[in-house]
Amino acid sequence: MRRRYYGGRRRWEFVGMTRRELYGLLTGIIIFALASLLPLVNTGYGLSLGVTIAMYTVLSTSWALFSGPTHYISLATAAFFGLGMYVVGGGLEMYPFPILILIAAGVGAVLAGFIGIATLRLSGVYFVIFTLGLAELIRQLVTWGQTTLGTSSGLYVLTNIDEKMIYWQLLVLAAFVYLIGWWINRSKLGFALRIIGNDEKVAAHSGINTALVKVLLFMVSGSIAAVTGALLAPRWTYIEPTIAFSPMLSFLVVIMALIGGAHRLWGPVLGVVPFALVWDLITAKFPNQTALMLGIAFLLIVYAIPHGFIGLGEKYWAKYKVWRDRA
Amino acid sequence: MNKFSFHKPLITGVAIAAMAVSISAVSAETIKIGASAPKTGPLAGGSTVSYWPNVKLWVEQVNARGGIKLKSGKAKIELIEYDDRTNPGEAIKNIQRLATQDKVDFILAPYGTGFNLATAPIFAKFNYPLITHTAITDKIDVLTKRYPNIFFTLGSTTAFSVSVVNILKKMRADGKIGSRVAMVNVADAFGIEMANAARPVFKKEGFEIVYDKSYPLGSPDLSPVIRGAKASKPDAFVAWSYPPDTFGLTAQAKVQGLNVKAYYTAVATAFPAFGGKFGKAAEGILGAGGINPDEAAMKKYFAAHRKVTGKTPDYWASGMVYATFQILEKAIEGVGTKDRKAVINYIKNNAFKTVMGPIKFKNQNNEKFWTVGQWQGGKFYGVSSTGRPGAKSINAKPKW
Amino acid sequence: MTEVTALSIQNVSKNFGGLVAVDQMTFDVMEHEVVGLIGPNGSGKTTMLNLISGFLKLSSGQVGVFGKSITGRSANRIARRGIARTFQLVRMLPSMTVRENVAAGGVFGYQRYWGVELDRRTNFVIEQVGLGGKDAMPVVALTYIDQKRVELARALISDPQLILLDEWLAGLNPKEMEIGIKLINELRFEGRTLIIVEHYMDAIRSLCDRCIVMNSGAKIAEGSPHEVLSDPEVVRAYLGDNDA
Amino acid sequence: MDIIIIGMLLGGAYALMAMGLQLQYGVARIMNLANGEMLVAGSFAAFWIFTGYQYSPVLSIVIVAPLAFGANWLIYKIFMRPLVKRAKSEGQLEVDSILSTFGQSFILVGLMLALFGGEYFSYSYLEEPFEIMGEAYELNRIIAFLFSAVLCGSLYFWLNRTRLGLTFRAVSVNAEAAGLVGINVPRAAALAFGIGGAVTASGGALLSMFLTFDASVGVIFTMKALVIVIMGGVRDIRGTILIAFVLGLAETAVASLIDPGLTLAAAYFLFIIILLFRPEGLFGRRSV
Repeated sequence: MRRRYYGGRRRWEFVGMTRRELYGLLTGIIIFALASLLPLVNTGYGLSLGVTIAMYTVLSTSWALFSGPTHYISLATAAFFGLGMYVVGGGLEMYPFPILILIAAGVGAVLAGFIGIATLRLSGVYFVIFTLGLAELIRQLVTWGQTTLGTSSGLYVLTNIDEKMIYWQLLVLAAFVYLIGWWINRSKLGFALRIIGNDEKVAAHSGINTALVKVLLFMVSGSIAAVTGALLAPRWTYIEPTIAFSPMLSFLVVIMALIGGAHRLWGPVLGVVPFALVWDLITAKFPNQTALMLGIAFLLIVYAIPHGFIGLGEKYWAKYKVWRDRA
Repeated sequence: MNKFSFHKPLITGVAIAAMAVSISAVSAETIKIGASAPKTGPLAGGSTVSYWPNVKLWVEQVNARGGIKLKSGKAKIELIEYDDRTNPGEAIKNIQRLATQDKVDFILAPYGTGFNLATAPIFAKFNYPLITHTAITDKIDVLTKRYPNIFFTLGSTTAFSVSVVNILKKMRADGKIGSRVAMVNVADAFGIEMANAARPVFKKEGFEIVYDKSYPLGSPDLSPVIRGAKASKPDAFVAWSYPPDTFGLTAQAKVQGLNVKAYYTAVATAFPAFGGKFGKAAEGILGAGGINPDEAAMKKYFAAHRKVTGKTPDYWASGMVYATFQILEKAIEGVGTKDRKAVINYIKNNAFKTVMGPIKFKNQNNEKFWTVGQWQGGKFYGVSSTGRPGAKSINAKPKW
Repeated sequence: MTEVTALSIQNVSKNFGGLVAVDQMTFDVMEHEVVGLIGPNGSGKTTMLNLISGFLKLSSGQVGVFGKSITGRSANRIARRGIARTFQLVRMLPSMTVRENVAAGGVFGYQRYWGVELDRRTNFVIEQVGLGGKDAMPVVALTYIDQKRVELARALISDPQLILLDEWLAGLNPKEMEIGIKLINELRFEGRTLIIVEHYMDAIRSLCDRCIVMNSGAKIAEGSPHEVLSDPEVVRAYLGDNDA
Repeated sequence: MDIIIIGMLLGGAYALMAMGLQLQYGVARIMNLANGEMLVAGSFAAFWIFTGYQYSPVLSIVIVAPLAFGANWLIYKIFMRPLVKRAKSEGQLEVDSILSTFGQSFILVGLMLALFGGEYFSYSYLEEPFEIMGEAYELNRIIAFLFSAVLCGSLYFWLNRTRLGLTFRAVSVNAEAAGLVGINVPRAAALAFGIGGAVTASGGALLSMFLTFDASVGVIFTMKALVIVIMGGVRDIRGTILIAFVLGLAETAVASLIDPGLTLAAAYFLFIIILLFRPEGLFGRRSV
């Protein structure tokens, strides 16, 4: 791995990392270490919430890997997620679980590659709705395929994988996503992505194969979503297309990422955690007005925090810097 | 416009809603019961008819009696309910929360096959009895071996499809219909399993399936389906359908004059809304489930349900849901404590009198259940069962 | 001057629906030559540049760079072949610093740098275009001429074989214009091959070795700045038929 | 032949679902994810008026439409306008309006749930056979179709022939330029959003005659409407209308001739094909 090019203040280095990056890495390791202890402390409700948070963290972060820098809002997460689930649901009797995870990754990447190539000419809202439509198409085809070819079984995922295992697997996946994200950010690929996100024409005229970069990133993102679906299949035990390919999932992933801030690697998780907690609090406290309360909470967030939590943080950080420089 | 002025009404709204949430009064001895099922999302339509009113009814009735009888005295029920928004992840979390945060004594089974299966591991882990009321599966054997605490009351997919075939066989034997069957199904796990189970049985019994198609869940227009079925000139029409399409198919069949002597739609045929919508036209329509509404216990249940919830129960799942609550109640009283393991054992080894008739589990499975019902004179009567008495005779469906 | 053809344009046309924006253009640019592409508004100059850089796909004709065809190639492959450009309306990468904006041109272009080399090269061109000391600034905070400098630096950093400047001097005040002309002049003495689209005739006169005049998408004159600017047809094209 | 008639009837229903969204997106630039909930709200109103007061769902439009207009106009003024003001780019507005209307859709679901409960609603009104060329069709579908056709026609005429309509089209083509020539863009956008909402809710009232609905079903309508509007090209109502009918015909043809199981798959397949060959929708103009 080569060193990042715009060092600026490269006063202190450790295997090619700046002091800031090293601190970031250490913080990350500590957070992950702490997070991985959760199942030892609480195997009940806390763990359930942990699985939910870990799942959305992976999905939102991998979504933001592609959509953050390029500003292409993809609503196809459910398609990858559902396919991953179906790979496990359909193949459990034939292959061991780890192999299925790999297959899910491959299927996700291939599908994302196709979507990527197909959507090169689309932009803005057309891309958004295209991905939504495609996810629905896949769901319809899976449903139809299940009807015409399917046997009555194959949708039950009866394994010995318990919630603890799922949680740890998700954590490993999350760590993997962060590492990939970090690596992309400091590689030429990440630099190219940022240029594309700023101005695609300039990117092309600087020699960047914009199509290739976008498709590659989309494949990474789709593959991760498929693996997430595969990992969660044992938790749901019984898979139906309406539930595996729920469009609500795609929307939630986008919304959590945006609430956190999609332009930083660690942005989405800042959206996922409070969102999941508030969501949960509302479910617990307002069982009969869940939808209403969620809507209200939602609007409060949208209007009070226009640029996500990251945007909020950056605003105050900038203010602090002004104040510090003055002092 | 002042940037924040539009927040005020919202905040007021939150405050009002917060106040509106009632806080259950805590008496000296209580028994905490948890419930989680959809109040929103795709399955909410079903659960608000068959599930939630029964929860309300049962809790009110028990508390009006002074509570559940324990050895230490009567314990009133303190209910904790959650909305799973028809999302399995949410359902799992809710059950976990009930078990570990709220530390409830017992949990009522969730609504729908998928949700019962998704949460079964948690019920098992914390030794809660899971008396399902709306789970139909062919994996009963596997699941009961895996989870010693799960109980099935509604039967298996095969039993349901076989009894439909048997009814048609009987009608054919009586000379009411011929051998031509048009079969359609909703392209969802339920519809697919049913159709797959029925197909070989029809063939074996010498029926000719002249039309065999599926349609996606949420099809806005089912007229091509009915048109296709009608064109195949069937003697009987069988649809493994879900609530919205049960209504849609029947409306189309009526308008297009699909006149068959045996007309069957699956889930929601037993809903009061079905009878309400189609009125006289519902006469003679066959559907999944059924009860004996003329039985005294059932009549009493219907009256109480109407009085407490203001709604008519449906003629199938409602009674079953209520029956499972009765089983739980009697099992707790039989044991006399909140000991969940003992309650599970009690359920396994005893017979229970319920609104649906006596229920006794064999290998955690109730083998006596209604499978097919028919609208007769404005009520939905059970006409076929696996060993329930009181089945009405089957009428040929009149023309629309 | 060695006579190597840097760019050769043969019968290049572009139509938008029924409208012919560029009509059968043919010309060559020699290595180390500075060519001015001039003509009245709407004569197709910018379209011509867009066709060379791959911004637009050409309808017919051939384009070659140093004897190799780049006809119909996409913009990124043309950039890799050594053609860099600036845009008529400045295109910054708004969320990035000056340094990153400049570096953007040097990672994937004709000469590709990364790591320390990129650092060194970026420093060099930033100094060259006169942006020294401003490299950590966000580009949105820059003055107009500094933004133009960023674009020029972004084009220069990959050491391209041919640079297309699309009205690079437009919108500058007289003082800035002087600086700008000086900058381009330096590039000229460096021996760079340039195509300049410009309205400002004094700049054309002082900078260009040769001029190509376009009108209604077609070439109407070619020669030294002095020659073409005194050509009656060119004068007519600029002033309209009535005045000729 | 009956495929064409059924397809047209279905197309009419789709047009009712999508036209309102087209006005809201095309003119006011709000991708309204609460569109389906507004439609269901119209259905509930019609249901309530029909079962409670025995007034025809068709007549209920007289009440539903102005109420929905008012409600949507307010929604625009209170919720959407601040977003339009603070948005620096069209992309930012898109993101913000997705987030905001997503929240609104939850609130609407919650309100309807509180008011009407969560069960399925269905009633019979004019559920009688009506014969066209020897084949029976549902009378209420035909009435909905006629209404839809009238609505399409009058909207199209109004957009093309009246002053306000022209204003809308100008805003839809280029809001900035429209502002420069003296059009009050915020006012036009608020009006368009309100009218769009009114059209959607009226559509809901008509559709309730033959569709079973419940409080949480809105998202299905939203998705259908989004797909239709995008396929047609967001800036032209002709596209929306045409696609609604094309989709209706295509779905019916597939259901009747190939397999009913593939109806929705066919719809989305068509959607993807159209976008692959015309990335800006059928009537979209490519911006160069």
